[in-house]
Amino acid sequence: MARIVLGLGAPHSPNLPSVVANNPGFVEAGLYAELKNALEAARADALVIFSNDHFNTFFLNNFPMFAIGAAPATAGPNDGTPMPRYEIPVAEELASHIYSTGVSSGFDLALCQEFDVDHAFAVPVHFLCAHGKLPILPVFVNCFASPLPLASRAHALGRAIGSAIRAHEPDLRVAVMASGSFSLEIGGPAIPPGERSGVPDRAWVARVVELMRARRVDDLVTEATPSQMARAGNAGGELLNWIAMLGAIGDRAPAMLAARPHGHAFGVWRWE
Amino acid sequence: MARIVLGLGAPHSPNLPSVVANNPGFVEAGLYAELKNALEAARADALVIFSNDHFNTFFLNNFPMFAIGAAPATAGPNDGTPMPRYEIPVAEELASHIYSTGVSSGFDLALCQEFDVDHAFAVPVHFLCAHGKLPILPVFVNCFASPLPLASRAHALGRAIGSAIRAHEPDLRVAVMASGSFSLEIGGPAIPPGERSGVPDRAWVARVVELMRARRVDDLVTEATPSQMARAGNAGGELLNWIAMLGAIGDRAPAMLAARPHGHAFGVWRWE
Amino acid sequence: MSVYGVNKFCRTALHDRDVRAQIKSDPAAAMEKFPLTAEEKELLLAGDVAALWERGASGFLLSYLTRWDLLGLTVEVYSERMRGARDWRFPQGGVATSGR
Amino acid sequence: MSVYGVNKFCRTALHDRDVRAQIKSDPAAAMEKFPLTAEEKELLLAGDVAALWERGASGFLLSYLTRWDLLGLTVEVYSERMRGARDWRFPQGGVATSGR
Ligand SMILES: [Fe+3]
Ligand SMILES: [Fe+3]
Repeated sequence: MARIVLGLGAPHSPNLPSVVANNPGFVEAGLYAELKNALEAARADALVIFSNDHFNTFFLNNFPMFAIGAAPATAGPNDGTPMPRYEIPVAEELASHIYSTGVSSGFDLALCQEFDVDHAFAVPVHFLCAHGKLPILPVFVNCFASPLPLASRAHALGRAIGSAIRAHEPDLRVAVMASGSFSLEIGGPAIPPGERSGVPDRAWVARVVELMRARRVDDLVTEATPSQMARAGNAGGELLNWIAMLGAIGDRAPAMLAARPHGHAFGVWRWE
Repeated sequence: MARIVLGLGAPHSPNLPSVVANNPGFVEAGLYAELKNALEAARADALVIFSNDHFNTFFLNNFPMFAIGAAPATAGPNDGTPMPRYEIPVAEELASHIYSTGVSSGFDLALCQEFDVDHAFAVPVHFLCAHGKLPILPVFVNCFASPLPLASRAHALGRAIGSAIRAHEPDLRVAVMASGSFSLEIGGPAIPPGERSGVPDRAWVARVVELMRARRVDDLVTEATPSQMARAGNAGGELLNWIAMLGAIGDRAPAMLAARPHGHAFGVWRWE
Repeated sequence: MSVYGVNKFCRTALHDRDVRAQIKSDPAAAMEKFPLTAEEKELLLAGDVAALWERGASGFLLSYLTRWDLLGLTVEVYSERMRGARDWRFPQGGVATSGR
Repeated sequence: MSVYGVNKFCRTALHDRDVRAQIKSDPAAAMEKFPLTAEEKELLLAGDVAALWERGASGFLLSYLTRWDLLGLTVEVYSERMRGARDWRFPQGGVATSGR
């Protein structure tokens, strides 16, 4: 049977690849390297990534709440992010299993058998598995098109995906990752003067980190109300990716969790 | 507050408009006329239609399990069905309310703010409200892309939509309709010799009608297993539209329910 | 991309009149636009709808091809061949992928 | 189609280089391709991003326009205007439609 061997969390800011390329000593470079080492040490056969499209793969003509990418491969970024373009293998069989199991557990998932991805998936791939040998499994969580899924629902989806992985027959080692910000406003009224984006709720970032460190995921789910996430900025819903990831790996404390001043954090959950 | 004033059920076979045009005395013509009379008598302000796309509005690159059409208008058919083309007003505000309420009740709905529709919606509009004065509200249920939603989930969605309608502030009269077959195989191995489609499970059609007449919706939900619906043909999942509609209108007996030899039925639920 | 490519081919035949015309005039060239395996191309060219269905393609979508007798598939030919599919009693629903 | 049309306009500016060029050269003509109300066209032409946001358009999508200084929206201009939006504390989520 398959099992989950690692949990990861990281940002996907579209400027990170070029910033790190120009400043190899940048703190984010070291943190992403730490995650990459953890992923390689875990000898994972597949990497499930909970992340969110930014109106690039999908648009409001058919915007899914939760979607599973179940194709042989994907590619990205599809949104002009300044970074290399990757062809990325997808763990299609595991994705199909997760999709079917999720539907039979009452999750109303959209099925994506042909798709490309934006920086939300391409940036993590760039830093963690640019070699193209690790199949990913994209789980798209709606973090942008109002109304967002409830935190309790995102957490339940993560739990269901965790169970589905553990019920998958092939003896796979699966890593699970979340990507996204805890507090970030892009282009909305809460941006700072002269800027296109900013971090409107640093206290919430600290609170999220505190609750994750203390393994108080239930409290995090309770406190991540629609109004709190909105207060954290129009990208504040990206926390839902982390909440889903925590549902998948279960009740564990992070081995490392580093908040950064940009409203996001890096984390590693490890138990072997 | 809004309330539900009528339930309807009917097929959407793409040949019906031309068959009826050429044979005004056709039984289906009379049955659709009966539904039209019931709809006009109910003085509805909006018509919610539970029906299913046939890979025309959506495809497997992003196929939603349940989707709500929330645009000012739609148009169809988009699939070459031989019939007039309609511009159809959509009850956008009610649709947005149903969407938001559904999401906050834990349904993972896709949002469609620009879309056209295939014969599944255009045929009912042709027979019931071709005048273009009644806004519809399309609820897309996945009845074709395997795996389908569970019958219990479709029923729960209908219940949630019924509650959302009853919690909508404007004093609207809302009719609710299901469209689709109970048993139909199109292009799969269960078709008859020399034909492109057929009805593989007439006993199931009779059973569905019996349970609906007896108001045994819970038994219908229990008996409409994935394997039973598959046995009823590759369009047998269209029963899910009826199950969702019954969830919306609540526990009621039909005033009229007429099964036809083509694997489908016409029904009217009325209580005023 | 397997199976998905077959479904997409059939769906595009319905929705895109240019692709449909090319399937009539030069089916092998038309197939190059779709993510089809070599085996799928062969089966499509042979009109072997039963074998495609057995691999997971949608019968509903395959039967679009009969609307214009594409790939030699009149309704009569289609029906006879599809009825010959094996092991089809009560198929149930996983996702149809390359692996099915 | 309102609001949706504004969001689509901004998204297409990112994804379609031809539309983007036309927004630069002849913004009014470019807008004809989108389901925009007369008021929305005026507000877009005026670069009044705060008013568009107040009507329900996505700030995230509107801010794409600054990437190419479209409609006069440098980051500085955009920021100053958007920060002037009214009644924006903690907006919460219904669907943004014409009615919002
Ligand atoms: Fe993001
Ligand atoms: Fe149908």
